Amino acid sequence: MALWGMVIDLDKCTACQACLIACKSENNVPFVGKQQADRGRIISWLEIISETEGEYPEVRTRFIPRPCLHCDNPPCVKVCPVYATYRNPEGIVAQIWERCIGCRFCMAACPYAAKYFNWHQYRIPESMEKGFNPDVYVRRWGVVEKCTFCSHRLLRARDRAAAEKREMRADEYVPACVEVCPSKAMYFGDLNDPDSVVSVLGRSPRAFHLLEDLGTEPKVTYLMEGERHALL
Amino acid sequence: MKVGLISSMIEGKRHWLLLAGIILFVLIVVFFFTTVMGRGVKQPIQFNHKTHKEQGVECSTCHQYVREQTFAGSPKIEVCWECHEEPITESREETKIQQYAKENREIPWVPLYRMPKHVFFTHRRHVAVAGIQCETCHGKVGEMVKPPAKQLKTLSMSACMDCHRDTGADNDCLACHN
Amino acid sequence: MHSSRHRLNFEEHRILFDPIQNPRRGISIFMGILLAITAWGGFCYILQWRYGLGASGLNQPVLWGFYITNFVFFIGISHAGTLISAILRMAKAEWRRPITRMAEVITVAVLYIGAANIIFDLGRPERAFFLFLYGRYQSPLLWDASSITAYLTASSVFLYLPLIPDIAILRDRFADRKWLHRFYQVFSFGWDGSPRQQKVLNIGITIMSVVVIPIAVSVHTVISYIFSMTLQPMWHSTIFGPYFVCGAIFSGIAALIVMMVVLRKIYHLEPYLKPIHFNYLGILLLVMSLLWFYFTFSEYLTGFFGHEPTEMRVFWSKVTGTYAPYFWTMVFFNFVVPVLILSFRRMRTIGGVLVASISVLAGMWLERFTIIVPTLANPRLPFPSGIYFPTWIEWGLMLGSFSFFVFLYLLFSRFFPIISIWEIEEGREVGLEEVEERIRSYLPETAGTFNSREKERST
Amino acid sequence: MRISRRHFLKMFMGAVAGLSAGCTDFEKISTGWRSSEKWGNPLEEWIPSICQQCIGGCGLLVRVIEGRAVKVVGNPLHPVNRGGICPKGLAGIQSLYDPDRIQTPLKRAGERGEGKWQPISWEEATAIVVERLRGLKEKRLTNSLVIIAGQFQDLREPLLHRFTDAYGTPNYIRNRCFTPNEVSKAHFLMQGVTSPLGYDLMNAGLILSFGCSLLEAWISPVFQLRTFGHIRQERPGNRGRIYVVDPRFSVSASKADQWIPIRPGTDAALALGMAYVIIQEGIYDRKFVERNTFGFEDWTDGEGKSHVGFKTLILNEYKPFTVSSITGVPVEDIFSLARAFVNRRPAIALGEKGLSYRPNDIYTRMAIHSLNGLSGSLGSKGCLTVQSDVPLTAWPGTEQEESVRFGNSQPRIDGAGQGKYVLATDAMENLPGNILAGRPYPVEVLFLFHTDPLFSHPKRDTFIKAFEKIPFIVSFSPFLDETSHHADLILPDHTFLERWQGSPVRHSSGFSLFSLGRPAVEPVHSTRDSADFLIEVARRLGGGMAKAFPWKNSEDLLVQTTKGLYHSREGYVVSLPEEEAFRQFLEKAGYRIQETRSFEIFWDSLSAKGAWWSPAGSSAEVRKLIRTPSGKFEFYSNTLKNQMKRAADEVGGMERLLADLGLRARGDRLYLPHYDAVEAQQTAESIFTLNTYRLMSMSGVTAAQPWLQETLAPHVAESWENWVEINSERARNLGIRDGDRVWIESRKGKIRLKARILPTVAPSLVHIPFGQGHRAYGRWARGRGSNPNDVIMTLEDTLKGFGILSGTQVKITKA
Amino acid sequence: MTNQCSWGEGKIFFWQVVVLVTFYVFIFGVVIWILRLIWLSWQLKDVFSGSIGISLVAIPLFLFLLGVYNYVFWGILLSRKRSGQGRKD
Repeated sequence: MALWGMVIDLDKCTACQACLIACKSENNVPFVGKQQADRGRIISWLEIISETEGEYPEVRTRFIPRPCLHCDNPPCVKVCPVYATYRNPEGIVAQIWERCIGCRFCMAACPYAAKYFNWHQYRIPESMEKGFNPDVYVRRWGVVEKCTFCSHRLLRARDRAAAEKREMRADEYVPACVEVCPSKAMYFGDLNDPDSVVSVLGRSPRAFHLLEDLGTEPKVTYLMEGERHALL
Repeated sequence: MKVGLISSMIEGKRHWLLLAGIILFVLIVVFFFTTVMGRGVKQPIQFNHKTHKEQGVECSTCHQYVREQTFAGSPKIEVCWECHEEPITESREETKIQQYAKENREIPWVPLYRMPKHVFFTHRRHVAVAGIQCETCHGKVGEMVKPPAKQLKTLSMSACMDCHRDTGADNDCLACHN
Repeated sequence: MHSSRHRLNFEEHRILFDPIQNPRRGISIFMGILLAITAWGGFCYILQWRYGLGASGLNQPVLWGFYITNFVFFIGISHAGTLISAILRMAKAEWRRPITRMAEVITVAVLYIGAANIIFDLGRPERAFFLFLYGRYQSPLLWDASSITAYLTASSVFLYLPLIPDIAILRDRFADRKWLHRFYQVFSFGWDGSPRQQKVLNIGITIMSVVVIPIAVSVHTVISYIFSMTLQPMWHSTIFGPYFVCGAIFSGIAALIVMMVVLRKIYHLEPYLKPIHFNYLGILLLVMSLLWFYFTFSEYLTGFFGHEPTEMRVFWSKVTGTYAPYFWTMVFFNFVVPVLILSFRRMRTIGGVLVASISVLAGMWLERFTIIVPTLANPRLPFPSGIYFPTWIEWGLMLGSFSFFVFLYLLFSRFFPIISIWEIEEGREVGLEEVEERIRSYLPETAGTFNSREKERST
Repeated sequence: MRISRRHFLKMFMGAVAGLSAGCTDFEKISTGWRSSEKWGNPLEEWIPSICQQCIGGCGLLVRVIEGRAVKVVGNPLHPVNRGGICPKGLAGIQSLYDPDRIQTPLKRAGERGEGKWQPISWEEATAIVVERLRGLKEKRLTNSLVIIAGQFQDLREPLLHRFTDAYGTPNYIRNRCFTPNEVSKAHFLMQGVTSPLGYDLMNAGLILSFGCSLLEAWISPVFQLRTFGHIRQERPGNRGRIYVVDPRFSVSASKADQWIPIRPGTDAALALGMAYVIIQEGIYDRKFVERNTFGFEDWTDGEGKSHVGFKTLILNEYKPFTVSSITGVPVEDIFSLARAFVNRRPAIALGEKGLSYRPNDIYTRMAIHSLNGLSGSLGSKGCLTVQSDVPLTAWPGTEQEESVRFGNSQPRIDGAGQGKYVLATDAMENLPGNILAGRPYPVEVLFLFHTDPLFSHPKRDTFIKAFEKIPFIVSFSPFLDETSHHADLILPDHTFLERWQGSPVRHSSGFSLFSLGRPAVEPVHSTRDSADFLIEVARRLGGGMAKAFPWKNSEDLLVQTTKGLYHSREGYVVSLPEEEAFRQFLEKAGYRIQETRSFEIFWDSLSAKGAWWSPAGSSAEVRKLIRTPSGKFEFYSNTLKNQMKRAADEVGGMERLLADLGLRARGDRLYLPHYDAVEAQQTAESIFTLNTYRLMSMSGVTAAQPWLQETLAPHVAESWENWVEINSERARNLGIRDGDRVWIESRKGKIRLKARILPTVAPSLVHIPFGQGHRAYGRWARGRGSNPNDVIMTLEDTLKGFGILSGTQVKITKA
Repeated sequence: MTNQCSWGEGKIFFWQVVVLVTFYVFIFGVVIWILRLIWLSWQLKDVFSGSIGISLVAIPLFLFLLGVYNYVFWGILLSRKRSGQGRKD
C-alpha cells in the first residue's frame, strides 16, 4: 500500500501561483466574486503564504505554498462528528462532500487553515461551466472542502492500470499542482518506497515540516532555501 | 380547536374525522409515489432487447465501450445502421432508425442508469476485469421487449459496498468517491 | 384533612393561581410580541437556509461566530436551574423553596434553544440526522450531543417530580376547566399527598438532585472541550473545563435573578420573593464573580507568562487589539460592576442585584464571544486575519432565541405555578421544626431547655 | 459589534436573492456539466496549442472532452516550458468561455463610444472592409491605412506586416511596452547583431538583473521560472547566483541571493561604478577586451583625432563614492557586486525592461551591456547568445504595382525611424498627436489588432480625440474592450484555443523553435480567425494583394510555411527528453536521422506534438555575436554615431537633434555608455515617485479572468482590484493605515486606490500593479480598481520612441 | 372531585401509560443510538475503546434516569391505590 506524499522545494519555488490556478481548474473550485472575496471567502485549496520580515532596505520575504498537508495525525479528522473527513489507508485525508454536515469543526481544528467552506451555492455563468472538469464533483452549498491530492486522478490511474491488467506505476498519479509547476519545485510520490524522489528529498537536511512541533506529522515536506546538499 | 378534534376521536364520536384523516394521508402518499418517485423515461425508439438478444447480439455489440471505457456508451446510429440499413422487419420502430439516419443525427437515447456525480464508476474494470455480468447491476434488461422505463435494480451505495465487501474489493470511500 | 389544606391554599396562594386562572391581558400581548419576534427569527433562519450560511457574517478564518457563542451562552445559563436548585436542596437551604422551580424551568427552556443554535450553525441543517446515523464518538461534538441529551432528560425529570403535588393541587383547583382539569389529572399521577407518596417523591427528588449535579458539570465541561480539544492558541487549555462550568453557574445565577425580578414584578410575587432571597443570591453571584475572575486571571496569566508567539497574537488582539473593547467591557461587566455593587450590603437591594445580574449576563455573553472569535481570527499561519461582523440575520436569530426563551418561560407560567406551592407549605409545616431541630442539634444542650422539655413530655 | 449600513443592505439584497432562488436553483447548478453525463462518447483528447496570454510562447496541451476544453496544461515536450505553465496560461479556458465575448461581427449603430451595436453577418462585414480599402486604393491613399498591433507572438505578425506592404502603407505600428521579437538596441549598437535578445541563462553562473522581473513578467516567464529552478537545484555544479538591482522589492528580488535597492533611473551609474571596480582591480577579461572590443582604451581615428576611451571615462567619472552617492547603493555593495560578477563567470548582466527606464535610456542599456563586454560574457556557454532564425518557407515575393510602391514610400505616420526617433521602430507616443494634426497626412482607416491603447496607453485622452478624426476604425478584438468601444466595426477574432496558430517563438534562450497550435475546440461563437479574414480580404482586393496571399486559410498558410522546416535538414519535431538526448549525441557524432519519410508525416507529428526545434542555436561563437562595422564589441558605438549623423542631417544639425533629444552629453561621450543625471526628486511630505509594475498573474489582457482576479499577487492578499504600495514609515507620517483608500494625484489627474502599507517599499516610491481599472472589457474586468495610466505623465524615451510608465511624481492623500 | 369534566380512571391511566411509554421509547432510542455509534466505530476501526468508555457512562445513566422515573411513577400510582384505608385515621 502506497503512502502518498509531497515535497516542495522552496529554493526552486518562485511564488508564481500556477499551482493555485491549476488546482482551481482541476477541481472545479469556484471563484466567489468581489463581494464574497471582500468578506474573506475566497476558496483556494492551495494558498501561498507570504511572510515579510524587517524594514526597508533590510527586508526578507518568504513564500510557502500550502496545500492540505495530509497529516498522518490529522487534527481535523479527530473532531469530525460524522466521518465526513478521514485519513484513508494511503494517507490521503479525504473529505466526503455528501456526508459533511457543515459544522466546520474540522476547519476550527486545522492549525493550517487548509479547509474551506462553501458559504453559498456559488453560481458560475452557464458558458463557463463548460470549462468544468467532469471528473470532479462540484461541491454544493454548506459543505467543507479541501485539497484531496487530486485523488480522482488516483482513481482513474488505477482504473487505467487495472484495465491494462498491470500494477499502477507511482508516476502515473500526480496532482494538478505538481504537474504544472513551472520551476519543477513540487515533487509527488510514494513515501513508503524508500527510493522514491519524495523519500530521498525528505531525508535532505534542508527538509522541514510546517508547524512541526504540533505533532500533526504532515506528509507535505518543505525544503528550505539554501545550498544544495551533497545528498542530491 | 385541535384539542377538540382529537378529543372527539378519543371519545369515539365522529369517527369519520379520524377516517378522513387516514384517507387524506394515504392519498398524499400515493400522490408522492406516483409523481415524484415513479417518473419513468421514454426512449425515442421502443427498442426490443429480447429479440436482439435472441438474434445473438451481445450487450457489448451496441454498448460498445463497456469493456474499453469507464462508460458503456449508447448505440451510435451507425451501429444500428450496420444491420438495419435495409429494413429487416416491418416494425414501425425500425423505420425511425432510417429517419434519424436521413437527418443524420444520433438517436437521442435517454440515460436511465446514472451515477451521482460524486461517484466514479468504471465499466471496464467491473466488466472486463472483474467479469461481472450486466444483469448483476442492470437487471434482466435482456429479457424485456420494451426499453425499461425505470431502473430494474436501484443502484444504492449499500448495494455497491456489500458487493465490494463480499468480493473483497476495496471499500474505502476514495475507492469510488471523487 | 388534605382537602382542608387545599382550600386554605387556594385562598392563600391566589397570587400563584392568577396567571393560570385569569391571565392578564398585558402578559398575553407581551407573549404575542415575543412570539412575533421569534417568528422574525424563524424568517431569518429561512433566509439563511435558502441562501446558505453565507447569509451570516462568518468568513474564512472566523468560521464560528454568534451561533456558537449563543450556544455556549445558553447552555451556560441552563446551569442556573438544575444545578443551583439541586445544590440548594442538598444543602437544605430553606430560602431555596420559592426559587427552585423558577430555576429548573430556566434550565429546561434554555436547553432547547442552546441545541437549536447548533442547528443554526450547520451548513447543512437537513443533514443533522447524520449525527444519529453516522455519529462518531471520537468527536467532542458527539460528547456534547449525548451529555446535553442526558442533561435535558435529567433536568426535565427533575423539574417534573417536584411539580407533581402542585399539579394535583391545580387538578383540584381547576375541577371546572374541562381540558385543563383532564390534563392535570393525567400528569398528577393521582397524587393525593398520602405519606407514602410523599416518601416516594422525596426519595425521587433527592436521588435526582444528586444525579443532576455531575451531569450538569459534565455538560459544560464537554462544551469547553469543543474548544480545548483543538490545537488552537488560547483554546488548547486544561483549565477550560472548570472555567466554563464556573462561568456557566455564574451566568446561570444572573439569569435566575433577572427572571425572578421580572416575574416578581409582573405576577406580584412580593410575598414570596423577599429581599432576603435576592440578598442571598446576590452573595452567591458575588462569590461566583470572584471565582470567575480568578479563573480568567490564571488563564490569561499562564498564556501571557508562557509567551508563546501564536498565543500572544491572540492575547494581544484581545487585550489591546481589535477585540480589546469586547474584552475590557467583559471584564468590567463580569467583575467590576458586580463586585462594586454586591460587596456592600446596602447596595444588595433588589435593584442593585438586578443591575449586577444584567451586567453579568452581558459580560458572560461577551466572554463566550471573546473566547471564540479572536482565536479563529488569528490562525497560526500568517494569513490575513479575518474581521467578523454579524449580519442582521444573525442578530435576528439571536433576538429570536432570547424572545423564544422568555416566551417558553411565560408559557410554562400559564399552566403551572411558578413557585412550588407544596414546598412552601412543607416549609411552613415541616421546615420550621426541622430547622429549629437542626439548629438545636448544632448547639450544646442547656439544662433549662432540657428541663422544660422534660416537663412538656411528662404532661 | 456594529454592522455598517452598506453591509446591511448588501446582506438584505443577498438574503432576498437567496429567498427568491427556488429549490430548482440548486439543481440548476449542475446543468452546465451535466452534459458530460450525456451518453455516447466522452472520450478525452489532448490537443497541442500555444499560449497567447503573453508573448512567452509556451506550448499547451488542452484537455478536450466532448468538444469542451476542460483543462489547460503545459506541453511536456515543448522546449520552452517542458510541461510547466504559469497562472495566466491555465486561466486561458476562462477567456475562451467568457460570457462577455463578442459573438458576431458588430456594426456601430449609435454614436462612437455610445455602445450601440448592430450584429451583422461576416459576409456583410467583409464586404464593408473590402469596399473601404478598394476606395482608398483608387484614391492612391493606401498609405492612410494604419494598423496598430499589440503584443502577440504569432505568424499573424509577419502576415499583418505583409498585408500593409502589399496594400501599400508603411504604417504597421506595434503598441508594446517591450519588444522581445526585436534586437535590444544596446545589443544592436554595441554588438551590431540584428536578431533578438538571447541569453543562455540555463548555464549562467551568475545572473545580474537590472530591473528585469525575471520571475514575474519578462520575455518568457515560464522559461525563466524553469531556468530558475534549474540553476538553483537541478543542474550539476554549483548553485546559480541571482542578483537583482531594482528599486522595487519584486518577487524576483525576494527570491534572489541579494537585492540591491537602487535610486530609480540610476542603473547606468551603478553599472559603470561596477565597471570602475572591475577595471581598477584589473579583473576584467583582458583577453576578450584586447582581442574583441573597440573603444576600451583611448584611441585616435583616421584623421588622427584622438578619442577618449571607455576605460578613461569610467576611471575619471565613476568612482565608487560618486556612484554610491548617485545610486544610494553602499560602496561595499558596489565592490562585492563587481567582484561577484567577475568571479562567478559565466555571468550575464540583464538590462531590458524594468523600472529603470528613463528618457535617453539607451545609455543605461549600453552601460549595463558594457559589463557583459568587460567580463567577456559573449560566445561561450552560459553567456549571451542570439536567436537563430527558423527555417520557414519564404513567402512568395510581392511584385508591387506603382501605386503600392508610392504608398510604401510615404513617411510613417508616427515618424518612427526619422529625425529624433532615429532608433525607434515604432513611436506610439507620437502617433495620436500626428493623427490629430493630420501630419504628414490624414488617416482614413485604422485596424486594431490585439491591442487596447485606450486602456494600456497613458495618452488615453489624446487617442480618443485622435480616433474622432479617423473616419473608419475596425477592431479585431474578441472582447468589447475600451478601444473596441470607439470602433465602427468589430470583427471578433477567435480566442487562441479556437484557432490555428504557428509561431517562431522568441524566448531569449537562443535555440530556434517553431510552435504549432491546433484549434482545441470548435469556435464557441460565430467568430473568425483574423488571419483567415485578412487572406479573404486580400483575395477580394485582387491584383498584387491576392498574389501576396496565395493561401486558402490560416491552416493552409501554416502547412505551406512549415514545409521549410521539413526540408531544412536541421532540427526535428520535439520529443521525449531521452530521445532528444540520444539525437544530440548522434548529431555530435555527426549523424542525423531523418525521422519522417514525407512532409505529411512530418506535419502530422508536428501538429500532434506541437513544436519543432533545433537545439543547436545556443552558445554561438563570438563571430556570430559581433557584427559591428569594426567587427568588435564596441564600447564606443560607431553604429550609434552613424545613426545620429543621419538623424542630424534629417533635422538639420547635430545641435538641433541633441536639443530635441535633450541630451546633455557632447562629443565622444555621446557614443559611449554614460550616466545622464535623472530629474531631481521633489522632497515634500506627500510627494512620491510612481512606479507601475506587472504581476505574474495579471496583465491588461488577463483582467477578464476571474481565477486570476482572485489570485492577484503572492505578496499581498488582494483580489478583484489593484492597490498602491506605500512605505510603512511614510504612510504613518501621512496618517494612512493599511487598507485605507487614498488618492493618487499627479498633474494629469487623480485615481482612488486601496493603500497597502509594506515594509518592503522604498520611502520615496509607491508601486501600483498594472492591469486593473478597465472601463470596459466585460463583467469580470470592468471597474476593478483604477488604471494607473490615468495619472502617469507620458515621458518618452525619444531615441527608442516609446513611453515611460514610471517616474511620475504623485501626491498621495487619504481619501 | 367527580364532575363531568374529569375522566374515568381507565382513560387517565391510559394516557399516563402513553406518557410513560414515550419516555421508555425515548430512552431506549438514545441507548440504541449509542450502541449504533459503537458498532460504527467498530466497523470503521475508529476509536472503539473511546466509544465504549463513553457509553459505559452514558447508557447506565440514561437507564438510571428511566429507573427513577419509573420508580416515582409506579410508586405514586400504586401507593395512591392502597391509600384508601390509610385515609381513615
